[in-house]
Order: sequence, then C-alpha cells, then structure tokens
Amino acid sequence: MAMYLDRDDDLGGFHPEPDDDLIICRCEEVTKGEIRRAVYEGMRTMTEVRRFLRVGMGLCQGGTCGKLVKGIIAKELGVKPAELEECTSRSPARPIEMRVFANEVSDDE
Amino acid sequence: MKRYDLIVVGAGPAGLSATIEAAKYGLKTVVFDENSRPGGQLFKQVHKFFGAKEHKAKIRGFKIGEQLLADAEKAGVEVHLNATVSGLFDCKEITVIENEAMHHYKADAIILATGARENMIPFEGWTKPGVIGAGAAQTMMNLHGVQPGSRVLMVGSGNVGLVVSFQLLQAGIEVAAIVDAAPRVGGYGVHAAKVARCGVPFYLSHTVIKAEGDDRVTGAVVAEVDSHFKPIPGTEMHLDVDTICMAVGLSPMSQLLSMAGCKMQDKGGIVPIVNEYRETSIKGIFAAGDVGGIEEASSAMITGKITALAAAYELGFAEEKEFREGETCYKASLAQLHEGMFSPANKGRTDLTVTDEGVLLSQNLLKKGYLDLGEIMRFPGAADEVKKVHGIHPVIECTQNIPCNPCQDACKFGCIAVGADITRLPIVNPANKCTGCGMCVASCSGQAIFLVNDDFSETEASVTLPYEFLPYPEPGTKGMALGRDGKAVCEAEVVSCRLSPAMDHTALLTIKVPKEMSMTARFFKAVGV
Amino acid sequence: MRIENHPILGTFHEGGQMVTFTLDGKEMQGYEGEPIAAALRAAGVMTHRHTLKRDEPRGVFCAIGRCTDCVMIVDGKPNIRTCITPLKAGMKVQTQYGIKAKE
Amino acid sequence: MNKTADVVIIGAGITGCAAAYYLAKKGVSVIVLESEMIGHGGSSRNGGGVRQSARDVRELPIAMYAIEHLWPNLSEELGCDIEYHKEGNLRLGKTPEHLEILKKLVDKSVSAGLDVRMIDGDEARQICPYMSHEVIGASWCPTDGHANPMVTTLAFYRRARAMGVHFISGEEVVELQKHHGMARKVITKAGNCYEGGHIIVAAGYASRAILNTVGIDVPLMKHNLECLVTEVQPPMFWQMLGTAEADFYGHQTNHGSFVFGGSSGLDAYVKNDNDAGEATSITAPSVCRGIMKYFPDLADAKIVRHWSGFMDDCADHVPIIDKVNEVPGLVIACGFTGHGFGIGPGTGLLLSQLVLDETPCVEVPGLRYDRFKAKA
Repeated sequence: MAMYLDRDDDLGGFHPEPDDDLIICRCEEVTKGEIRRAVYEGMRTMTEVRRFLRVGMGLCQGGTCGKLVKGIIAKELGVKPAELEECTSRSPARPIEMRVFANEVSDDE
Repeated sequence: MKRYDLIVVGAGPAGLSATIEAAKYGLKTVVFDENSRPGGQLFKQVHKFFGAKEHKAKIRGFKIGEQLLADAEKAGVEVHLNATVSGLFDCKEITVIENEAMHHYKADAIILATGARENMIPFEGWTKPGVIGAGAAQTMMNLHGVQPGSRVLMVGSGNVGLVVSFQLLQAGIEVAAIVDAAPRVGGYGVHAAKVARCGVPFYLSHTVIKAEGDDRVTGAVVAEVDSHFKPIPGTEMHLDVDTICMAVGLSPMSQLLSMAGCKMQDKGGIVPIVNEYRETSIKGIFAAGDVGGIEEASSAMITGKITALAAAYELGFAEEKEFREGETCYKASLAQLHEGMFSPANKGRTDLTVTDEGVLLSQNLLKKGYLDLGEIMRFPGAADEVKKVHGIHPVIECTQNIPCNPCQDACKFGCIAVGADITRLPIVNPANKCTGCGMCVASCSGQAIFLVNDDFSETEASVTLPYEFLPYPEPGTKGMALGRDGKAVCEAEVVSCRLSPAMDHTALLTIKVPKEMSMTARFFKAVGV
Repeated sequence: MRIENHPILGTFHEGGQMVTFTLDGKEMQGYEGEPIAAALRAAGVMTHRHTLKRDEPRGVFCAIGRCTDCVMIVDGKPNIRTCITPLKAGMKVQTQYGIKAKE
Repeated sequence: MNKTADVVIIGAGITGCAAAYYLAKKGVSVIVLESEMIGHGGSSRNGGGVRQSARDVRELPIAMYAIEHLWPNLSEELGCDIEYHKEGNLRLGKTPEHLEILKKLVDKSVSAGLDVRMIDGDEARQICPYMSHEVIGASWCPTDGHANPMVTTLAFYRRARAMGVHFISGEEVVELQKHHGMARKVITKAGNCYEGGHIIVAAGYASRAILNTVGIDVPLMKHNLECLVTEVQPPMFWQMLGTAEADFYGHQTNHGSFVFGGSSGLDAYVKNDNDAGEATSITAPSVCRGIMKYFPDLADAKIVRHWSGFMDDCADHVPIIDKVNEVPGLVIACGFTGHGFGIGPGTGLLLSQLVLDETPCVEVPGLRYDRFKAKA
C-alpha cells in the first residue's frame, strides 16, 4: 500500500520562480516550472508527475533526471526526498529495437 | 532455459572479482556486460590506487582491470561482452540482449554489479553541447584518446572531480577552475593538492550558474553561494571555457534490483536493503560494488568477493570452514578501507578538526586545495625534525587519515613508517638514512612525497617531485618553480628526470632552487611552456 | 583534438585504420571501431542533434550510452547512441532534428 | 478533517475520478479513497482505446454516448489536453477465419446502431498505408479513437480536486458498514471511518473483497495484461488498431511513441500475488512479433518500457454498473475486464446520475450486479 496522502493539503498558491524555464528532464524537455505547477495541481507522487508530464519517460528512462525531479517535488511538498516513493523500474533497461526484442533465442542446454 | 549456478551482471571491479571468487569454488558462472570491453570504470582510471598491498594499492586502475581480466580468464570464467541485461524477472531469470537477439537465462544466484551513474545538477544552459559528465571526459580522453575540450570548468571537488581534473591536465587540457557549492573540498586532500600545485584555482562555496554560448559552451558563469547553496547576487564571475564538466556525485544503478522486487531504500541514491553479505531481500540476489552503495573501486572488489563467497556457501559449493575463513579475511580487508576521515561512517561530517594523531587539520587544504607552509610543518612527514635532517630526505605532505600505506613498503631503508593501522599519517624516521632512490615519491598514490636536499650546493637546494606530464623536461631546462598554490615562487633548473619501470610512469623530476625555497617549491614549469 | 601521446597511456589507435564517413553529406575521417562520437569530437563537431520540442542543440553528455543525448541518424536510423556505436567505413551520419534529418 | 460527504467513492481510477468530477459539477460533496495513488491500476496501464467497435452490446450504449457527447469536449472541459483522437479503429484480419470473427462482431454492432463495416485489405491500407499485405481485411469504425489514459485519469482528478472533491490516497478500504439498513460507513486499514449518503465501489478487483463485507459478491478474477511503448517515431497514423484475435492492439500517441498492448496466451496464469503485477519476460517479445507481422516498418522502433497490470475480469467479460437494491446507498462499478477506459467518462456520468436518481444518459440493464445465474 502506498503512503497516506491527503490531497487537500494546502501548499499555498503557485508562485513562479526565476528558474522555472530550466529543463529538468532532458529527454522529454520538461521544465522545473511544469513540474512545480503539477505538484500544486495535485500530482503528489513521482509516478503521478511522471504520468502527467512524461518526465523520466524518455529514452533514458529517468536515469538523469529522476533524482532532480524527486528533489523538486519534495521541496514543494516540504518533505525529505527519501520520503517520496520511487517510480517503478521497468524492463528493458536500455531501449531495444522491436526486431531484437522479438527475436527470442533459446539457449537450451 | 539455460541455467547457471551464478550469473553476474556487470564486469567491472566488483563483478569480475565476484566471478573469480566464484570460480574458486567451482560454480558454473557467467558474467554479462553491456560494454564492448570489460573492467567497468577501471580502464578510465589512470591514477594509482590507495589502500594496502592486498587492495592493489599503488597500481593504476586500468592495470588492475587488466589483472582482473587475466585472473578471470585463468579461472575460466565465461564473459559475455556487448551483452545488455535488459530485465531481471521472477525466479531469478534475466533477459540478455546479445547479437541482435533476446536470450533468457536463469541462475541459482545472481550478483548485480551494475555500478553507478553520475548525478547532475541543472543550471541555465546545462543542456548545451560542451556540458558533460566527468565520466564522459574520462571516457573520451582515457579510452578513446580524444580531448573533450580545450579549457574546462570542473564542477565538484570530490575525488571524481579532483582525479578527473588531474587527468585532464595530463591529457593536455587546461582546467580553468574547480568549483564546489560545499564550503570544503570533498575529496582527498592529496588529490586536491596535486591539482592545485599545477595552478588550478579552487572556488569553494561557488557553483556554476550558467553555461554561455549559442550552440556550444563558450563560457561559464560561476557565483558564490550562501549557506543554503543559493547564489549570492553580485558575486558572478565569468570563466572562458569550452567545456563544463560535472562531477557532483554518483548514484547506484539499481534499476534491475527494483525491477526484481528487491526492497530498496533512498540513501541519497536508491540502494537495496542488504545483509552483511550484500544479499538483498530476495534470497540469492546480491548487490556488489557501487550498486549497493557508492564506494571506491578497492571496496567494490572486496564486496564482489564477499557476495560470491556467500553465494558459493548458500549453494553448497563452499564448506562452512572455507566460508568462515573467507568471510573473516574479506571483512577485515573491507574494514581497513572503511577507516579514516573519509570512511562511510564519517561521510558528510564537517566537524572533524584534528587527525587521529591530534594534529590540527589544514583549513587551507579544505578551502583552497593546498596547504600553506605553516600548516605543513605541523604534520609528522614534514615536521621540524624532518627538516633538520642533513642531505636528501623525504618530505611527506600527507595530512589526512586515509587508508593507504605503499610509501612504507616502498622505502627499503626504514625511513618511512605508517604502522599496522593504515590510516595513520606516515612518519619520517630521521635516524634512518635516505638514499634518494625516490621509490617513495613514485609509489605515493597521492603524489604527496617529495625529496628535499637542503645541502644540494652552497646556495641551492634540490627538490624531487612526482611528474606525470609530457614532455619530460631535459636536465638543464630552466623554468619556474611553483608553490603549492600553483603560483611561480622562484626560478628553477631541472637537474634530472628519472623514470624506471618500477616507477610506473611517475617520473622523478629533480629541480634546484634557492635554498630557502626547498619547502616551498613543489612543481615545475619550463619557461615558455 | 586527439591526444597524440599520453604520459600514462602512451599512444592510442596504434595500427588503427582511418576510415571515411560522412556527416550531413560532408566527408570526415575517424578510426574504425572507435565510437562515432569520438570521431566527431576529434573533428570538433559538438552538436549531434536538435531537440524535438525546443529545437535546442545537444551533444555528448554521458559518453557511455546511458543518457541518450548524443543520438543521431546513422545509416538512416534515428536515435542511435553515437557514443557507443562503433564507426565503420562509409557510415552515413546525420544530425538529428527531433527524430528526423533536416529536409 | 471532514470525513463525511454526500458520496464516498472507493477507487481513484478513471471511473472513480470521472464519477467524482460529474458529481462535483452538480454540487455534490465527494470523498475519494484510494489505496495506492491516483490512477494506479488499469487506468494508467491500458492501451488508451476509445472504441465502440467490437464492444459487447450490453455496454456499447455507454461507449456510444461517451464518444458522441463527452470525449470530444473533454480536453476543453478538463482544461488539459488528454490527446483524444477520433480517427477510427481498424480491427485487422489476416486469414479467412479472422474475417469470420470480424464479420460477426460487425453484425452485432450494426444491429445495435453503430456505424461500423467490413473493408478489404486495400481499403484498410488506404486508411493506414503502413500495414503489411498480410492484412486481407478489417472492420472499420470511423468514430472510434484513442486518448492518453494516464493524462485523462489525472485530468479528471485534477479538475475534480480543484472543484472541491476530497481525495485521499494511501487509504485502503477494508470494510463497508451499514447504518439503519443503509450503506453508510467506510472503514480503512488505518482505522479511519468515512461516511457517505452513497458509496460507490469502483476499486477494480479489490471491489470484490470490499463488497463482500456487506454480503455482496461479484464474480471477478485477476487477470494480467501487458503493454509496451516505443521511442518516438515520425507521425504515421492516428487510427486505433486491433486484431481479430485480439493478440495486440495499440496506437501512435501525440508524443510520437507507439503504445501496444497484447497477449502471450499465458496471461491469465501469471502469478497475481502482488498488486501491480510484474511484467513477464515473454509477453512483450511475443507482442513485438505480432506487431511486426502487421507493421513491418516498426521493426527498428526501440522498445523503451513494458509493463503489466491486472484487469478485473468479470465472469461474462462486461462490467457491473448498478445500484444495489438490497443495500440502499451502495453503487457498484467494477469488472470492466480491460475495457473500462474508453467508457470511463460515460461510466462516471452514469454513476453520478444513478446516485442522484436522475434519468440516466443510457440504459444498461445488461450490467446489473445480480445478473449472474447458474446454468439452467
């Protein structure tokens, strides 16, 4: 079961910050401002922000930005990054061509 | 489905050590690595490693890689390269992408040794070509022989930032500065000192705030930060660089473990919860090396062995006696590396003010990357009694408790002592006569030992320093001696430049300087170079 | 720039084969088997692609096949990680705009 | 914190979030309780189809209503681009047997008033030129389409939350309690008690255990399904795709990636002892082989991720959407059997109407909770 989150928690209003235009997710080109705004609009978990904005869903699968996104969300929510749940890690660990994926070889003994 | 006793994922220091250990007990083992050559990050490490002999101290990283490979080959380990493990599934099954096909394998035990990935910090322009990871710089210059840039700003003063800065200099690249948002140098003082004396300025409590340029980096803006790491307006400073290199920490590459369902925790990086043998919450799945928590390669090699030993015991290949003996030995070896100021227990501590010996730590070293003369004299390797020795003698500028002792082994004449506790500061024994062989200078992984001869001539002293740059200066070359801060302090002339196979590419450059400069001159720059 | 002689590592590519490839139609040279990205960097090429949304330039970032920033179109296929793809003679490398070559 | 509302909804998937939105729009106070996070289950794991063709006629009216009245304006209404495309659905066949299956499906849909027809391979390729020549025919429904399921669910949530719906996640419901004969209290694992004049159970497979606590059982099974997504591809086509054998389905997203779902044939037997489901090592490769037969051009597209989820497979493979007469105040919406997303907005609206005793937008007598009878 996931961590208890009352979505009515008042974070105050969304205030723009000077570095909101900074790219955080390099693959999907999602900015810090977009991530911050999503949190104010109710996205309170890494996974929800990910699904709403596509951060960490690009070719590198959040390898570069995962920690940064977590830090931004945690800061907006006023919690420690370690308190946030991680996104699920999914196969394949690297992008793989469909024809290769489809080409299952049996290495039977 | 093809099944092994043990599958190891990652052929870096941890993975290879694990396979070699497993082979000892007769486990049918295979190791997969996505790279075209094994060794993980070892082949990018051109510096000599720290530790004691059993940790392969004073051997350069890439040579350790070669040794491990030879050992693995001798042990008959099956190594698959260009083989990407794409998934870790139920029942200890992995999928491997190899030769344009997907293979399924199972094993009774799986050791994940997938290493780490680099952390990044975002700033304006950080996506521009020319902003790279420190690992990228290493890869380009040390594996592919290509300079990543011509003038570099290094962001981060941890060991990676320091070591890579030095490697950049060795590759003929200028390092414009090292900045770190922290108020103290994060890495070993000796690594910092060898970069600082080449003239690289350190800006602590500074961070990069902008990469300038349109389609590539043409400059960087750095600024001082306050105690909350926020840039202080008005402190901005422009640096002419074409490359910004990020060395701001590493995070375990633990995705496969999460995928498998191992219980994980966030300790600044996502790591599996493991027991004393690095076994995860899923029996038979182990985490060796950085994937279980970031450490040095030396520790990774030991954790690799521990996991393989534990797997061998669990699967009935190792007898209890063998297991207990091996365990005791490896744990002791790991414990040695876990001692000292930079130990995992001391990580992040800023309250240490004195060494284990009670010597006040150098604040300059932490703030600027080098010690001032007054501070040096406090330490046992350079104290007054050392200075009073007539003729040639070592001066050891090793001022922090780090686990390392090759200097003690290097001196056959008993001039240098560290003792059984390898984190102790080396002591120079003035009673034993130094012959000036210089083996201590060449063997010090931190390049912190110098030979000083105040009696070189009537008016001159000689200073012998470790030198790992090309070209080697010819005897008679005139130039400037640089101080610990990298600034020219006096004129100097090369007396000799010695190199032997035993020194393993660390040349001993002897320069002569005015007598009073013997404790100040620490580097040499030929005039016109 | 290539490192001709390294104090620790000596020389690189000894006996290596120089081959010709093209970048956006322009002939270039590199060592066979080195990553495409290394050959490009040695030739001073920094921009590998322009991004889909903001049309911003990107180049090598991690150099070990993880970040996927250095992807280009290689022999007609987009999103090829040039930092880990070995160079072959005659390769057709193109700067990637979004996911396509410039028309 | 106020733990009482006009309506308590259990489950913050597409159904629960949409119902919350339509109720809030009518000024009703709503609490939504979710054991995991918003859209955790099938709502964010499905293939995104917004489809009428090949739907069982018992639930078809909801799909037709939603596609006519709700989906087209949803982005605007929710203030968020949910990436809705209404550019048709091709259900593909490669063999005469496939065409037989498709024909039967078409006939049924047509009799229920849907504009869907059989076309030959060439016409199918005119609509979608990337299709291989192995395709000899297809069913074609021009008003079908697709949307982004993750964003749609979150967009309903976001809008409902802004309108005052109280969402609490990480709050697992373990029991319903009656009060004076009416469904009233909702007890959670953490020991909290919420109260509502109406309780909507829209918790996927978990609905079964929850309903059991007030003596209602529904014939649901957990059944694993998998999807995969590719890297961005150049824009190719906007139709929703399926096959006669239902071995894969999918579409290209606004983002450019392709999302495909599919089956290995062994899905029903995947271990189901965890809530999210684990992707298997064999399903995605099998789906890739299927896709490549139909769309050879995608062979070089790289797979970026594959994932799985559990559907709440109902005994007759259509959902239960009904007021429970024997437990006044209780409303059930579960058993969507893997095709609840496309009708999600319609289901949400219908639930709001059932709760408020309004005239429902569609009549769906075939989805009653008490329809399951043993063989005569």
